[in-house]
Amino acid sequence: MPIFVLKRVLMSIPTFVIVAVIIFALVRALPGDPALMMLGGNIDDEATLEQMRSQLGLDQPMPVQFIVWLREVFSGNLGTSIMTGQEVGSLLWQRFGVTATVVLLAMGSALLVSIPAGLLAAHRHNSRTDYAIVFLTILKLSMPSFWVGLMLLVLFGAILGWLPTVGFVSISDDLGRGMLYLILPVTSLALSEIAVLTRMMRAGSLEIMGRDYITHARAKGLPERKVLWRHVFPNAFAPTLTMVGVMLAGLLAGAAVTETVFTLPGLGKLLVDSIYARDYPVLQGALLFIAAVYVLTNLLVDIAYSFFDPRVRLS
Amino acid sequence: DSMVRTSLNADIRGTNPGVTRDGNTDEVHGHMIEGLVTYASDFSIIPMLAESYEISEDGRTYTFKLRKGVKFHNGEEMTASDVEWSWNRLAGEASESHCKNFFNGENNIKVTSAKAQGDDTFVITLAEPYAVFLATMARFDCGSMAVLHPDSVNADGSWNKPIGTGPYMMGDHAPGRYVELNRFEDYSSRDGAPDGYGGGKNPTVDVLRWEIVGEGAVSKTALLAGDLDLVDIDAMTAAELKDQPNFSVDAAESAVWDTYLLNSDDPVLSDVRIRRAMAHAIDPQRIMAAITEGFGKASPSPVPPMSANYTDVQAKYLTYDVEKAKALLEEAGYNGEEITILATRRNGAYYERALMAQAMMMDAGINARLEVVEWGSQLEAYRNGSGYQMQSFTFSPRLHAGLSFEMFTGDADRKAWKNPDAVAMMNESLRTGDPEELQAIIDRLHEAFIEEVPAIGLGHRTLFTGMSSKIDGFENWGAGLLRGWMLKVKD
Amino acid sequence: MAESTEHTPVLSVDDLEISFGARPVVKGVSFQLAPGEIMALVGESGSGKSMLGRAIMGLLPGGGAVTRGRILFQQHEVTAPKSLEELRLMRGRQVGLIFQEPLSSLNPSMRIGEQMYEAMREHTDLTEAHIRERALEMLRQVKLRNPEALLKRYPHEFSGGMRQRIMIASVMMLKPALLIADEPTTALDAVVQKEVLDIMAEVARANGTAVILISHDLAVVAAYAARIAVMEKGILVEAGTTQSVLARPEHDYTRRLLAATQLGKPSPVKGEEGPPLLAVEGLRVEFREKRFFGLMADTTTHAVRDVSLTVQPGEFVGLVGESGSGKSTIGRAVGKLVSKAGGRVVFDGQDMDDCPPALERRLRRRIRFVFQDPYSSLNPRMRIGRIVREGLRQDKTMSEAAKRAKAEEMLEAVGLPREMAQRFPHALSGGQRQRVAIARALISKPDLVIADEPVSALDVTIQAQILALFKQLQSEFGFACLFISHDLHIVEQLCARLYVLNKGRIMEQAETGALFDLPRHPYTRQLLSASPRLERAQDGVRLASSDDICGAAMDKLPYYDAAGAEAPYHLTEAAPGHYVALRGAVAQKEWQ
Amino acid sequence: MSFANRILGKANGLAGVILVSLVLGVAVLGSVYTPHDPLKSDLLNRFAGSSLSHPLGTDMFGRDILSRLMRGAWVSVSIGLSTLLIPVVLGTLLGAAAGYFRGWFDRVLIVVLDALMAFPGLLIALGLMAIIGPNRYGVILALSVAYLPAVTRVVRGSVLSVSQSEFVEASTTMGNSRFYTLLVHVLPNCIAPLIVLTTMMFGWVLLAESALSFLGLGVPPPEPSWGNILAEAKAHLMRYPMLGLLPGLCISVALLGVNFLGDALRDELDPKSTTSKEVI
Ligand SMILES: Nc1ncnc2c1ncn2[C@@H]1O[C@H](COP(=O)(O)OP(=O)(O)OP(=O)(O)O)[C@@H](O)[C@H]1O
Ligand SMILES: Nc1ncnc2c1ncn2[C@@H]1O[C@H](COP(=O)(O)OP(=O)(O)OP(=O)(O)O)[C@@H](O)[C@H]1O
Ligand SMILES: [Mg+2]
Ligand SMILES: [Mg+2]
Ligand code: NI
Repeated sequence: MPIFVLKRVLMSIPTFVIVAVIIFALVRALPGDPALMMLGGNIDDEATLEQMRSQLGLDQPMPVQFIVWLREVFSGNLGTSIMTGQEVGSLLWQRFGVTATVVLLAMGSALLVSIPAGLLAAHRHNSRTDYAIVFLTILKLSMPSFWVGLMLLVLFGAILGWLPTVGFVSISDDLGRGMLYLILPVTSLALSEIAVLTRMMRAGSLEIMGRDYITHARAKGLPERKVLWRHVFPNAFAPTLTMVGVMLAGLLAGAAVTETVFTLPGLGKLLVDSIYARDYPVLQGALLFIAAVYVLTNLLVDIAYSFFDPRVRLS
Repeated sequence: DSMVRTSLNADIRGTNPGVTRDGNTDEVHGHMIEGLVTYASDFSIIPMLAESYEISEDGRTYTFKLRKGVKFHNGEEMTASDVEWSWNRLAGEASESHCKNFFNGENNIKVTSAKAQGDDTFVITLAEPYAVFLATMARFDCGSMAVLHPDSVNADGSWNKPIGTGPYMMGDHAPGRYVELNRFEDYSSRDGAPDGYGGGKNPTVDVLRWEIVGEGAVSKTALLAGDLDLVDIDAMTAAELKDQPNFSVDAAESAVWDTYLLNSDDPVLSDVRIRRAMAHAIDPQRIMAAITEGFGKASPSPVPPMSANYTDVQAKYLTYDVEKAKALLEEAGYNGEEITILATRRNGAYYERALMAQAMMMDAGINARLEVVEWGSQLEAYRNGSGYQMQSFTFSPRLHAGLSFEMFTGDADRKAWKNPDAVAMMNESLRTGDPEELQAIIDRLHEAFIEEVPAIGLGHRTLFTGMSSKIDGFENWGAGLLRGWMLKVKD
Repeated sequence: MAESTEHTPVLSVDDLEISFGARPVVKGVSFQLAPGEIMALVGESGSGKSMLGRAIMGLLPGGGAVTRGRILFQQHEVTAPKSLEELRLMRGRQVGLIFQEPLSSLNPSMRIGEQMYEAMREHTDLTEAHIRERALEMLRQVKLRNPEALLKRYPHEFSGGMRQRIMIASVMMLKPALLIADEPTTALDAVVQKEVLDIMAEVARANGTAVILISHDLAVVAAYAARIAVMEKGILVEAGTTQSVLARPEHDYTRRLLAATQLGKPSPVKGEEGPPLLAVEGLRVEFREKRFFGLMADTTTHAVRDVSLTVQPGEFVGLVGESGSGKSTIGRAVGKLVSKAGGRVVFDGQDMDDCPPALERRLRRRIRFVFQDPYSSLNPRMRIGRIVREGLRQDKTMSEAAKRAKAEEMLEAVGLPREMAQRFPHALSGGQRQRVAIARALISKPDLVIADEPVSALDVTIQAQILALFKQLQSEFGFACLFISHDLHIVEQLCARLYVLNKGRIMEQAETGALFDLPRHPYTRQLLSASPRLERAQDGVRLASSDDICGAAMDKLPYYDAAGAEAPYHLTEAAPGHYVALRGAVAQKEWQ
Repeated sequence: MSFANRILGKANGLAGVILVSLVLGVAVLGSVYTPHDPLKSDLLNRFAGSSLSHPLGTDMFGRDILSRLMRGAWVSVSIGLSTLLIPVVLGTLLGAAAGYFRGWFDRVLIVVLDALMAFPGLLIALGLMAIIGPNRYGVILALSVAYLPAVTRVVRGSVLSVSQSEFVEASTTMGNSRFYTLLVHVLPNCIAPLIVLTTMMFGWVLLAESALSFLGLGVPPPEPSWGNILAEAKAHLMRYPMLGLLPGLCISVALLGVNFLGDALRDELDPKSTTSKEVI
């Protein structure tokens, strides 16, 4: 394992270099000028703008800016936010903590629901249960997550008044209250994931359901539950697992909508804010960080993959 | 402890007034700091930390008499040397603030000296007289040139925390989550009633808390759920909340100006008849009514109605008249050339305004097209004064009638009105210290504005605030900044 | 659970009809089975034997249904169960089914051990340790070596015969009251087959298990079954005691069946002289299993050690040997499907590892494979017609229509109706799939066919037909064949030369005639003697006694013995063209 | 039975065909005819309820909702379908090649994909719009790029599994080129997750377009798409929920149709499904 992991990590270095170059180019290619954005529409004079630019180091030629940034990055310094002056490194880490908590909880609960649901739908293929599950997932797929989030908020926050609507308490500070604040965002994210994963799981299971070894498992007299769980599931899970990887990476990189609706100080919100504000240091730092999250998540998924399919060797 | 919970749509950018700032941040800072002078509710200048001030005959020397017994948040008493230190912090050579350029000659005003005289006098000398000097000093984005205790910075000169004289002092700040301010027990208030950003401030609420809520629909929900007490809302929500029992809605006209900037450099729009035709084609009344759900009305002049300089002259504008528009187009030989309206999907109805203008222009036979871009792009087009023919735009409050024209008049690329006569008049309006002369210039400027149509004004935005019924004492004013010290919490 | 007594049948099948859609595949079959009785079910390939077996479990594949009649197992009406739970509790515990195709019946992502334990856990209260003990015991009984290590491995790491034995072990482990064994020994060599069937019979006797033994091999049937039921085209055409059916077959099909067991005089296909078409030189194949991503030590399986063999153009060469001895692996190495640890494969004078890809592909097209497990070698989403036609893909001279016609012709040649071209592989019986694989391989007139147990699932009439086809096509276009088989009689019929393999090494190599007449190596002798055969007697056919296998030279030579695999190995020429494996470097003259 | 008949013979197939034809029909109709001009606003008649001339009422600018939904159907469906094209075709080919050939190609592709995935769709959209300008090609391209990695990875995963099968080995030994083997033997056996993913993506695209619209990056208004109708309704959801529910409903109907059809197709392509069995 360590050798394999090491290899993969080494392999990801080119990813980072590519990412760094693209990040830099793309960020600079964005229309809009950070100095301008920072001053809002109130540009009273060119001098102020110039002053702002030189403060931000934007008056240097591009290649110089790139070298400066790269050098700083390699020495472990991602710079400070134009927007708030915070250290980008610690800012990212802090925000990532929030996002990761929500996303992992949501993914965990989504898997708990969608795997059985997908298996059940496949097991009862073309029955009323199946159609109901398919219908519900599609319905969810056609609802914008923003809207669902807001409805949850209105229902549980405003109408029923069971859960808080704004604010956030870290679970490391106060577990009980922290959980209270997490319920809605986690539910809202999980709902979206459930819709996707259930459908993937169902399709995968249908594919496996007809295999001879499933019949053989039945011939052993295993109860249907065990047939599904022990024989269908591991073989049918592969495409779902890939999807989990893709989604997990995507969400860890930021669940901007959810974080906005549920006022979570997460990475996604930070990223979107920094895009809007053209906060170059934060944007660049966040993108690099996210690239790292991607590489790592996909690495884990690949390892898990060979666990579910012993014939696929890690290379 | 009593607490009022309100919201900001983005976190504050820092705690350093005049340096790390934006609109949201200014609102929070405004509770902690004060300057020598500030704006009254009619946007005239009144003393704040100054007991009084005097302007010399030649209009170059300003002598501020400081109030006695004003305490900083650390308990120390304010002296003239603190004022001088604070002035240099923002306007001195080493200043990191954009405010420095307002006083170093880059923009009309050149301060030649700013010195403490004794313990309670502060004197500023200008190279040339300039009428809006005090108004510039009072600017919110410079925290009214806030007077801070020198301990606000660390020994190495880096920023520590704001130690001001305001009615509230810095409390908890959880980045990305909330900002809290605590009532300053030893606040020394002026006498009298609150007036604009000045006057007597007698805070009763112990804690003001701003939650960072990025989405308007969420803060509204939180208000309904009782998790927030006071939030900025949009017209739609205002209409909806108005009739609900436990809530109240405040609607106030502000000095925020909604307008359409026209690019006179454009080949089509360079013909003033076309611009005039456009003005006649657009009905500000209907548009304002639509975007404010009937709360607001049109006021096309750049000078806000609450301004002392707003008179019958400023109330005039090119009225909605499709026939006239068509005739003008005909006259100008307009041939269906496309006119694009730049807009963005951003709070502030930029898009809605553009869309409605487009529809109205189409009715008058103008081939108008909408181009919706991201805010950053629009801002860039605005700054360069190119890449657009018409754009829906909004200017933040300018609290001097001259500045109301200055915001789109001048030589810079971004300014829509580059006519030298207008620029000269505008500059004149900023220099004169005589109110009557000022009014005359402003009137002339307005006439020329209607004549030349460098922009089509719509109106001054109505700001809506939704509150739970336990909040008392809330009053909005033209500048739109929250004044937490006026709030009371009912039991 | 009600106990069944001696005189009431455990199973009674009554006028059973099974249909796929409107097409019946089992038509009005009735029979009864007493406790402890072993009944053989023989018959034509595709006659519905497997479907009958699956119907008894209540596990017909999708689309299949019992359309008439009933199945009564003990007190349970399988065709109309009171609840699905009733069926479930019956399965595994009381009725065990050994599936015909072991590869596709084992879960590829689950360790063998787990797959064996789970039914035990479900049906018994034994502790984990006990269950494991039972599993190990069972694996040992089916002659799998080192069962402790096997438990942790995955199905794809086993040879065909090993998988089959794993299947048998996992089903018999539960000691069911009724055992349905569907072609349980198709991939087993004679020695192991005998041992496994002995075990099965013994377990049946000890537990009063009734057995339905579905087999194409009449000799096997004759040795173990008390009764025989013969099926043809879905109809049970004849049933009776083994003796009477063999001696006095009444139905026409049965007679043909028995007639086909007499293979007549061997007519091996001799090749041309000159340079070999295929030469495998010093081939070594190792499977290295990384445990925990290489963190723990590797376990290495030496599947093939230093094997050299040649096939002359037009020659049929047999490769026989114990299950798991590396036969398939040699074939796969020739096809480059496993990586070699050493050695070369030379085809038509060209080293296959050392030639440009385009040439390599051209060479490959002249070699065709029949895989041991036909089902998994057929693309499940392709219709049979297309699968067979694919063999002709490289032929650019033929039109699509001509290919289509040729494919249908080929299907008929292997005894499948033309209409089967429209079906998907899953809708075929085991033997039918095997024939599709053969058709696919032969259609393109290759120069070399590597056929891995190509007729193991076929009944003798069809076997004879296929063998005849091989010979006919051979004489038409003269292809060579490396014939991998456990069935010595078939090999004897076809092959000019034989290689006997054990544990990845060649034990003996000779002309077929010479080898059968004078087998030298003890392993070869054991193999020959274990292989049951029928012989014609005055009153029909009977099982030949196996001890009259020419007991040749009972010499005292130091034969290489796979048990002591570490000893030096030496292939020595005992007679011209007859090589035997000896231990150490023994001088030739010493024993001539 | 013909292929079409078999699809129609299934509950989900029938439902899928009906819904999809409905949506396509409305889309095609909407491209040439709408009862009112979908862009024509009438500020005196905002938020009008249902009436004879406006069966679904009018929106915040007094535009006819029915007309907008009809034209929106055309815009959304055409964008949705064109957006699916690039990720599905290219993603399938790339993923298949990576999973089947493994080796350096796989490694490089994974690196590039990881790099690509690291960019939030929003950023890609912003960048692309800056280059191409805010038009529907920008939307299509931005969304295509955003969904490419997901398809590629899912296909790659399935291909990894399927290419271990013996029938794939069988094809190799026949001297078939690797490309042919991949196309004919491997890919058809990876079809199930691909169909599901594609049908789901159709929905994501419609919604993502809505999100982009809201940022001023989607289909440039006032041209209606279901996405931007939904986005515009956001501010009015509480008071006039119909404004949001109607486009939402349209998206749901389209999605249900596409997904049901996808399911039916999947069933049909599964050789083991009972209906596909040719009875002889
Ligand atoms: N899923 C299916 N759909 C349609 N027909 C099928 C299906 N499975 C099997 N058949 C047909 O049913 C018949 C009986 O098949 P079965 O597997 O019982 O034959 P078998 O006697 O076991 O033959 P073999 O000895 O070749 O295994 C065959 O003709 C086969 O083509
Ligand atoms: N993929 C693999 N991984 C590990 N071991 C393997 C693998 N494939 C085969 N083996 C081992 O290699 C040995 C030879 O297998 P092979 O399939 O060649 O046997 P065989 O002679 O064909 O046997 P049979 O007659 O039973 O089919 C066996 O011990 C088997 O367990
Ligand atoms: Mg069979
Ligand atoms: Mg084998
Ligand atoms: Ni019983």
